[in-house]
Amino acid sequence: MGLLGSDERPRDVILGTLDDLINMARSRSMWPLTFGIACCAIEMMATWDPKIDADRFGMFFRNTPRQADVMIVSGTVNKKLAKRLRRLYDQMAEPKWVISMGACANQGGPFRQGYSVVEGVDKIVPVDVYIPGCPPRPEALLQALLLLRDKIADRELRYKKPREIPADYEIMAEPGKDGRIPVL
Amino acid sequence: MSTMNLEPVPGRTDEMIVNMGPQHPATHGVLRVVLGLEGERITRAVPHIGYLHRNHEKIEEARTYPMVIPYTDRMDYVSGTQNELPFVLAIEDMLGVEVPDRARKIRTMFFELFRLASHLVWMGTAMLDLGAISPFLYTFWDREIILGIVEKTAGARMLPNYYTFGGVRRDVHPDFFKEVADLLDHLERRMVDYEHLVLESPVVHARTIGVGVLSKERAIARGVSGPVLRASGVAYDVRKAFPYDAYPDVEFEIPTSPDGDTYARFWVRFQEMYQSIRILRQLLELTPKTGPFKGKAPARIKPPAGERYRAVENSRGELGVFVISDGTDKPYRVKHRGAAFSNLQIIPDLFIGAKFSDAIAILSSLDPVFGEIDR
Amino acid sequence: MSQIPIPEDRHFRPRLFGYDPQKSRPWLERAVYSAYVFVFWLLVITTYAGVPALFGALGWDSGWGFVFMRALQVVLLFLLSAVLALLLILVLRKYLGKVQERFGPMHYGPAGGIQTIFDALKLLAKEDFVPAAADVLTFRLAPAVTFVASFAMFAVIPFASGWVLADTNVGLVYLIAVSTLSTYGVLLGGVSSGNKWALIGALRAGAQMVSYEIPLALVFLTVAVWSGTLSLSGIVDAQLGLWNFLPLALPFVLYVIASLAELKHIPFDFPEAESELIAGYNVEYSGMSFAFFFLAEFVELFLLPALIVVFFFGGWHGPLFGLEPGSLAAGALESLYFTLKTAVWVWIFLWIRATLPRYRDDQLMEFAWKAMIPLALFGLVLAAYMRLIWR
Amino acid sequence: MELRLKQERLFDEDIYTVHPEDYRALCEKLKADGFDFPRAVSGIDTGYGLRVTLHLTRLHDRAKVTVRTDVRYENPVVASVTDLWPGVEWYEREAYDMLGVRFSGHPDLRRILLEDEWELHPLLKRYDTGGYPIPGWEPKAWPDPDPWTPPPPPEPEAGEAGEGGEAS
Repeated sequence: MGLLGSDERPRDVILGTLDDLINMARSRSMWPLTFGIACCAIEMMATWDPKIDADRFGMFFRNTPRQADVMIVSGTVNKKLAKRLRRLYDQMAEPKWVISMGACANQGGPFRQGYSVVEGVDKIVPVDVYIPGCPPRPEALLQALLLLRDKIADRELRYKKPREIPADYEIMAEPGKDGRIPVL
Repeated sequence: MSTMNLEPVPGRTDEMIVNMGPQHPATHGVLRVVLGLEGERITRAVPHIGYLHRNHEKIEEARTYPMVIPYTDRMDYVSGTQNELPFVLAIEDMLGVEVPDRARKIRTMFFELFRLASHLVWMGTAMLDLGAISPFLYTFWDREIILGIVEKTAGARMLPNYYTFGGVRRDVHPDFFKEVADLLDHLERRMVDYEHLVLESPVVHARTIGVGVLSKERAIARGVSGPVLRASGVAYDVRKAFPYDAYPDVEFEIPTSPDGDTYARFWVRFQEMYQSIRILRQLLELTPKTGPFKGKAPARIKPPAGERYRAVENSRGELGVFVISDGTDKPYRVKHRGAAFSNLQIIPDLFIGAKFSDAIAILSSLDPVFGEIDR
Repeated sequence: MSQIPIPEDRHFRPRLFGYDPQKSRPWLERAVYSAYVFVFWLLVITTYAGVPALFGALGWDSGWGFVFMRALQVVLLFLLSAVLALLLILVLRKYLGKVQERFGPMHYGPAGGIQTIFDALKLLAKEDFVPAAADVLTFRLAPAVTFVASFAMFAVIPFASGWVLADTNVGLVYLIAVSTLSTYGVLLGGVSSGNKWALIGALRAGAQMVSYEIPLALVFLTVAVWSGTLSLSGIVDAQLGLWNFLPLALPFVLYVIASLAELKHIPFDFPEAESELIAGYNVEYSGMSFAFFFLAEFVELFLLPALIVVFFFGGWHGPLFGLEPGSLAAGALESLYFTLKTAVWVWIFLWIRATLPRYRDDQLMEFAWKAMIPLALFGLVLAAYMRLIWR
Repeated sequence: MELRLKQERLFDEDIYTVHPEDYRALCEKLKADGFDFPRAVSGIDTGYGLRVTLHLTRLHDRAKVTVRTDVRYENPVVASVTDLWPGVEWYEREAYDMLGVRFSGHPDLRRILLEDEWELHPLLKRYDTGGYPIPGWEPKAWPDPDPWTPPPPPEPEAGEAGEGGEAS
């Protein structure tokens, strides 16, 4: 994410320094969206408990997507939720990042072959950091948040953006294995 | 049909239709309730579930019996091993496997540990819904201690996959009994603080007493179970009614309250935590420190053709499973009876006529968990 | 419990002197707070003593020069309120951490000291979003109205004897007028957002205002009757021998409750009930607009405790150690007393915030109309009677 | 009226297998017998038809019964018992959602877990886990000996409604 909305990396020395400063601030004040989905949501809450306390790193939950910077997809996303999740992502104000927490959000997890499960949240929203585990430990989520912080603060990495997905992407039309479309 | 399933009444301008969820801080997951609001008063309420439907029942038909157990874990993800037990019990009944006495007691200890963990999560999130931030942090700290004990033995924190046909998967950690004893001492001290923060708080009284009253008859007819049913004055507890594992060996009471309001549901959960501590204290005495932890189950689980319904009393109520076997190594059909699923049906009964803020308090007193509701 | 391995904080660890940001250092936290309070104090001295002295030395203290002087003071006060908000947000988060058995922000800056500066910078560079359903002009105006209304209360706050922007003899009337305005900002923002949650939040703010404003005004009246003046400096002067909270105990308690309601603070934070209305009136605000709501909230979190100190705790009064009243040193000391007394009340408010759940909105209304207004009237009559007897 | 049913005892439960037309009558009888607590309703695809299983408990003496009834794929209609036990409302909706069992007399028979627009009834054995039709899947013959006379084949217009319910 560039300075004030532009996606180009500034070449100017002054603007470049300002860009570094702003992104340093962004990386050190990431407010996640309160959006618990499944089992991982409990571990996500546990990341803010006194044992781990992600608030040490200046992160606290905002309930409204307008004021949130990071969406933590904490759990299985099914086809019914997919549209709502994408809508929440679109409602978040720029710049925004996505962390895919747990096996289910990464690729469907143990429910992968099921008729209702989206096989990976990266089919709906661009994902910056993936966390393995079912569910990942709170320490793993903290590690992912710190990795994301390093990504935002890094001059090169922050312009390497994940694959963009059009907002009107229809998960229902995604062909399954063998190119067949499931009966829905 | 509209996706809202709640059409504005033509010509009625004083009612506002509000969509609450699936992303709402007080819905404990992905519940969506479409509310008709007249000022702050709720006139209509239509709950929508299914945002966490993970095809449990279909996918379990394609798994062998031991492979089903981790899936059951992921239903009521707050109360871990409790979900495995009905399935394990049903298959043990069908196979005729004997469970050693020590294994039964270890199972019951884990069962009650997870009840404490689940009620602690409930307490924190319920107080968060009522607006108090700090109790959430206190209860999660205590829950971390319980999960640490579970992890030392079972190898995982939340979803341990610990029970198996004929007992438990592995013996308890050598420190287990001492750590549980320490935990109980710690919790007994903390429960005093929790009573001050929750049950004795005048603000909690103002928010919950007389709010969301559920009558005894309505509760039974709606199939409500667990603390919600007992708060309406029905002393139905699967642990007493259909005893399983080590519950016949221990003494405990079924706390009931005749009031049926939100405060009664809070109070019953508190008393259940005291009863859990009492059960665990007895089991610490009763459980042999060494001995077998697993009975003789066949290497390849193939129950004879037939069907079996077994239920346990988990943190939310009667958690049942209905297994149909066709004699192969995969279940023909697994039907889960979710306690929270039944409990959530009373949303329209309790919401309509209540204030919007009351609805939040009522919802938190029902303690829904969506892994089990949507399956 | 075993020690949990915490991921290494690689980027912001100063390696000088073996400094470890993962350790809690109470003395460092105190030093950071003291630094903020010191900056705040310096700004107060500059605003109220430095600028007039400078303009006086230049001979510009009349006519347009006076206008410029006031303008400069207002700019300094804006700076001061920004420092205040940064400090208070940090203190809130650290204090909540203390209450909740955790640390709070601690990694960025000494003891987390520049965390809120990062937050402010981030909000500055975040997309400022206007929803399609919003009424653009009102939507844009609302945060400004809220902030300006809160900020305008600074005009009559006496930081020390004579250290006040406008020592008007209708200070209390001005306060009633201006403090009500900040609710208008909330109302405008909520209604113009085009969002139902924001609308409910705004309506709750309106209903809440109707409930607490009357007892608040009655308490103002009681203080005026007791002190015999409407000027805030006059009220402070009248407390020289006896602080008002002793004779006016009942109005004092009512005032604390009403200011909790005016602050939209737990247990009365209905317009922004986080767990009910998602974020209430500011649900659609992002970036800088949201930052202004935030700023206004925390400026008020200073100003309302400051008013408690002015009305009931003797304002700037304290031992002067033989300093000549009216001198720069005495003024500085008095403003320090004022700041510290206010800090104690801010702490009490944060304590309430960390402890209590939230009431239901109609319960506040019921309490305000059925209990607070009769009690406030009783307090008013009692104060008038006591004044007749004793003064 | 004589109910067409079989009774057996399995573990601690009484199992009644009942003709679908008598299902409602049996449920009313059980309700009058004091079975007040509805545990669950499960829908099962037996391979030759659909089965609805109703689990009930009598709270005061802890007696448990299971009522089951079989219907054909072509005409999966079972009387709803929501008015007797309001607690089965969501379970019946779930059985409709998962298997396409129609509960006549249900107040609000919509899909509950899947989206309203979907046509899939995923727990039918003709679909695999992913919701794809299994090639070459054929329903089994109605079991012999037949416990009762199966319900008559549906009328042509009712048959069309039945087709929609199966979503084949």
